[in-house]
Amino acid sequence: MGLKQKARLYSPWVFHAHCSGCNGCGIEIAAALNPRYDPERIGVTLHNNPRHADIMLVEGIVAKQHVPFLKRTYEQMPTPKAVVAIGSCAITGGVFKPDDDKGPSYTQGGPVDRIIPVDVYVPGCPPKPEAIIDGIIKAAIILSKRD
Amino acid sequence: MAVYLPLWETVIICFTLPVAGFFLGVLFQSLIRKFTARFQGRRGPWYIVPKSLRPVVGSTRILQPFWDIMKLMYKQTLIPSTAQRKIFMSAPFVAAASLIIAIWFIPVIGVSAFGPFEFSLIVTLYLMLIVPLTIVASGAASSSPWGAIGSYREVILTLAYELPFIIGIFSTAMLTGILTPVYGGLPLIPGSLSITDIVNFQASHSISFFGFKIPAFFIILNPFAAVAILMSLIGKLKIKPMDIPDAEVEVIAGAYTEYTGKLLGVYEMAKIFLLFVSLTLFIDMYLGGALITVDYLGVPSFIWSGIVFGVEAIILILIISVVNAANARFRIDQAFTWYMKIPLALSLIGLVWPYIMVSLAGAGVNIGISIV
Amino acid sequence: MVKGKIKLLKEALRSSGDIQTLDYPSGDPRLDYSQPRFGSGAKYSHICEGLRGAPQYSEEDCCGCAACESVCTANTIKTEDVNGKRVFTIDLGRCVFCGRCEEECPEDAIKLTSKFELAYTGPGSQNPANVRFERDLILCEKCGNPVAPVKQYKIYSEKVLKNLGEKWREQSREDIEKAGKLCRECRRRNAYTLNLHTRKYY
Amino acid sequence: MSGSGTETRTVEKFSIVDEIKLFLKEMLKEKYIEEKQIQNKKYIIRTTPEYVKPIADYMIRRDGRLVHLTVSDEGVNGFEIQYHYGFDHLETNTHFIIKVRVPREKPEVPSISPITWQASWAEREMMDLLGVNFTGHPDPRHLFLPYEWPEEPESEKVDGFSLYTKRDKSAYYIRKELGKWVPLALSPADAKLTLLPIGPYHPMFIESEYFRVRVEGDEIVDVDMKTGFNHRGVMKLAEQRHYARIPFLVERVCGICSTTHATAYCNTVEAMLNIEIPDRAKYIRTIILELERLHSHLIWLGVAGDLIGFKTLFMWALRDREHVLDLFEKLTGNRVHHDIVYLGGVRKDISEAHIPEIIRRIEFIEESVKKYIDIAYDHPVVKARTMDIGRLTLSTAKDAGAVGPTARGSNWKIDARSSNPYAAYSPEYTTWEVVTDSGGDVWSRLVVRLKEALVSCDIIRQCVERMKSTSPDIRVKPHLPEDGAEAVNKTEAPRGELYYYIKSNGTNIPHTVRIRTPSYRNDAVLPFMLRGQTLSDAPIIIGSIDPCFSCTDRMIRIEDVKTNQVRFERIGDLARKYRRA
Repeated sequence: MGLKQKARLYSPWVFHAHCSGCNGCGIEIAAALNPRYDPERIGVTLHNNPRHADIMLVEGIVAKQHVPFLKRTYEQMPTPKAVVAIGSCAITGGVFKPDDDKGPSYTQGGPVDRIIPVDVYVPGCPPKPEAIIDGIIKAAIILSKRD
Repeated sequence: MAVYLPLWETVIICFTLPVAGFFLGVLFQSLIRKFTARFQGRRGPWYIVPKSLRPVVGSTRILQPFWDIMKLMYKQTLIPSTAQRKIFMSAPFVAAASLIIAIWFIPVIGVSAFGPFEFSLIVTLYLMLIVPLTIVASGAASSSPWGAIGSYREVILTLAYELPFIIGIFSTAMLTGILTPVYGGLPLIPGSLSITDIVNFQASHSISFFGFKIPAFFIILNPFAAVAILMSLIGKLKIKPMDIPDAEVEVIAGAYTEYTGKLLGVYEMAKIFLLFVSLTLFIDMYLGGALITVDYLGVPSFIWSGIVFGVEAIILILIISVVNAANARFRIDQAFTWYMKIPLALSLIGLVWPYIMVSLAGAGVNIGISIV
Repeated sequence: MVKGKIKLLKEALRSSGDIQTLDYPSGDPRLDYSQPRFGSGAKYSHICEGLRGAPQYSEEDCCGCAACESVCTANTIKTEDVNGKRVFTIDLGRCVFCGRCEEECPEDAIKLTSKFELAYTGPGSQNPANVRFERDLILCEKCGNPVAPVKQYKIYSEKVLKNLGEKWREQSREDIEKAGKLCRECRRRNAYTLNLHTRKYY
Repeated sequence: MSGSGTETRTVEKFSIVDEIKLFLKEMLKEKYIEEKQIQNKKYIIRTTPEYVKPIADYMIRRDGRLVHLTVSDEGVNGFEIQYHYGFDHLETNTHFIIKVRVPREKPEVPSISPITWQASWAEREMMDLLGVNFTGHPDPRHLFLPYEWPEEPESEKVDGFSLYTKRDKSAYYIRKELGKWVPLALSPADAKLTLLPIGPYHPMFIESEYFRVRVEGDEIVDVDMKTGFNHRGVMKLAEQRHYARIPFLVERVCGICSTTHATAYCNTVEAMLNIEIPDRAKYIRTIILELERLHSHLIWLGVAGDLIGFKTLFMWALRDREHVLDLFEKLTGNRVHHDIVYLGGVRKDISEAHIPEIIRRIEFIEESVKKYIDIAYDHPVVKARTMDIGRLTLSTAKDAGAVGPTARGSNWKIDARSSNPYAAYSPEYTTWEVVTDSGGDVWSRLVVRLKEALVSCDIIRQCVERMKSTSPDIRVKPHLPEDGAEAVNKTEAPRGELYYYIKSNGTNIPHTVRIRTPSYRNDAVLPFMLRGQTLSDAPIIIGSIDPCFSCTDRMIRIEDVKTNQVRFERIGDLARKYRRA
């Protein structure tokens, strides 16, 4: 492993993008930072600025009003970057997807991978903090292999 | 008179000292993170990673800030189209360069390139002041509203802490001048403005404190100034109650908001140099510069000096970490008021304290302290 | 003024000695949970019993009744009757882990396990753990519409027969066999041919 | 008017219900079309649109709260506008719904916003959603729809944002203080004030919301909120799913007060069906609800600590909160969405074996909350950052309709748990006191929340104790509600009063579900707290109401948002504009 890959693997900075979720995943991301899990052990720190981040954690169904903001936030991240979709809503729309299955609901602009490329999916409603850390590590491994 | 090292030694020191300083600074930064994490009840950067995880996350994270910087160096650098390109791009390099030059003037365990220069203290202070100036410039040049607010706060904070800082430093520097001709008919001559002289003064004198012989650390001779300087350093290093200019929840990242990749990496490097310079300056000014001239137990003196330097630095880092962990953030106006109240008062007391001490001694009052 | 400061520092000191950080992702996830200790070196399990994690499906037990589909909160479980088969598709990406399917399943074919590390990497949002399986359907003799899954028919006809008295069992068996091959509409039309039609006794 | 419920109940023989009904009968005369008692002391009165204003005037003078204002599309019958007035802070359970019908072709109704601020947001929302025209509304801008919708010509924009909608080009008004609407200082001529866009992504909040703050130097001159980023269409979805599936849907309105939503929903349906749930289920619900309040207040403490830069407090609060989450995981199976409250009771019993653990952990949490109170009381920086900041006086709180700890921090004794008892909160089950504080600033809200956490611990302990002697039933079977049945219910979420209204149409799918979340109210109060404060204090002031934007935003229905055509200006572009100016 070269210095480049090592550095990327060792210091993934994450950015949390709340995209019309119910907050459940958001507080689990906050909980993943708490002393019980403490991802700073492995170099993961939360940064509130997409320009400083390597990995974006996206939660929620991404309402239509949110789509341009999410796109722009993603564009603001310098390469290499990775995206982790957290929770059922971000992956498919989850409980907010209408029954008839003829596509997303009238308000839903996502799932996330329809808007921006997603690297890791973390199912759960919400996923446990461990699962989120697991997802971040997987994303960091993907990130380290990028050019 | 200033005595310089031979040219080739100076050149070698000029190259090695910043590198050593960088890695020491990384270590200090990592320690601050670790200590703060421990006070918060978590583990902080993993110093010994469990075996099963080593293939994925490596074996240690002692040098976590180093990895952060390396990662930033390998990242794309975005420059906002609205930014004033030249200032925006040069500011971090100016900050890092000025601090590297500052390292040349500050003796680390007695070793320095241009330490004996007669006005090295003034040069160092000036170089340290350049850092906030570059931050202000880059915040203004980045064309982000948050950067602008960050700059504005940086200006006010710099104004607030710089006054007690400079008064404190010079009141301490005067000590060498005042105390050299000990007792009796004291002329108010200024002391030396060379950091090496200050270090040497502390190393070559000792205090007799009610019969005990202890080194003549200026922290004992002028504790008020020392505390004021420490408080100012907290502002300079943006430790907790004073991390106002780049408070994440208020102004995203302040002046750094628009910085990415390599430029941010250089700023992070500058931060680490600043930490190293500040701690070394404090140790030089108040803790005898960790300079030991005697080979105790047959071990060379420079090893002893290194050990003492490490211990002193760790104590300072511990203090900083406790302050960092135990405080909330001030509002900028509250911070200004606070600096104008407590540290300024302390530094002003520090300014007159040596005179009081010396006049007391001159008047024949036994204060229990005498310089030997 | 000082009291709070001392408390703060005391708490900071206590916290620094009482690190509760788990060694996740290494270390044993199933540590003893029964005794939460607040002393130094205490570790907590991050799996509690009763955690609603990834659902596990047993294709063998499933009788194909689709009760789970009708109660599923997020439409995770879907069925479709095509070509004489009932196709179950379970899209775990939609699951909200409420456990209603587990509650309603008559054959206990769905269980929520305590598995929670479900993160997967792409490509695509298709979860590799998604399940798709088929149950054979009985088709109506007359019109060819699906009647019920073979297994459900078998299990429930036996259950019904078991609960009936001796007197009616044989007659009912015949009826069930006859009716079981017909769809709902055709069954209604042929109701009078059954042995146990109520009208016959008026 | 005193805020104490018990006092009024004993002194007045002539109850508020009779008094109001008498007055309305006298005033409306033949327009008093229909009177229907839906639950004990809860009435629906139908009238005609021209009486909306006098009724509102009387109700507000009578010290009533406008709990909610909503509209439902009744097909050929037109739009039905409902004004929900609550008097439960004066007398338990008292509640009035005034209904008026307007034709679909010309939906016009006089606005009551000039009478009470509480109606302003709701009326703007209805204007956005169904196009009901509220005549005389002082501030008819879009609330949930983008301001630029429909698209405006470039020349009429200020700083890239159009400030006026097509609906009303004339200057609009904002309410600066009690009883006074003044023109907004925000005319194109005043555009030199710095405009700071905060959000939708901003570290200040976990969720996304968009604030536009006008600052002069460091002082906030005016605040404008743009909601609608978290719209998920919950109410619409709820009107498409059958009753048994909705509890899990409404739990996901909010991740922090999930059980409260499910409880409110189940309570409403149970009230509609007139069924009484078993005592054990009541206790279990209360335990889960109070644990939820505990974890919500602890995370609030942490986030508030983070907002004023006290990272250590954040870490400690979240660390201790893990104990509550462990309990949740053990008792219900999930840390956040508990999915335990269900129609007719609860889904899972709390066994004897869990009780010692509950008590042990509750004791631990109580101890640490006490510790945090001590730390906060003596911390100079915390005090400096919270005291005298974001002041909300009692009169403004009443006028603007604050709920929950925000109102209680301004010494308004309003708590749905005591004024509208549900689960095991009534005195025959548990005894407890409503916590209030008189300061009205951020500090008071902090104190109220911390003390409430202690009360929660106490309630849990009582429930656990009394649960032992109940029968083991935890659920009764619900049936289908009859056609036209209606019910309302209030529960006290950690953020304040949560309000549900459900109407049945006889099928297994509800006809109308209306949710009014606490943050919907408290967010509208925010501008009153923010004006005149410094920008550095904005995070903690916004944080002090414990905003939950995902709750607030589920209200809207964007019928046709051509999102891709809506243009939002970038931070960088804005900055360029300033530089030119």
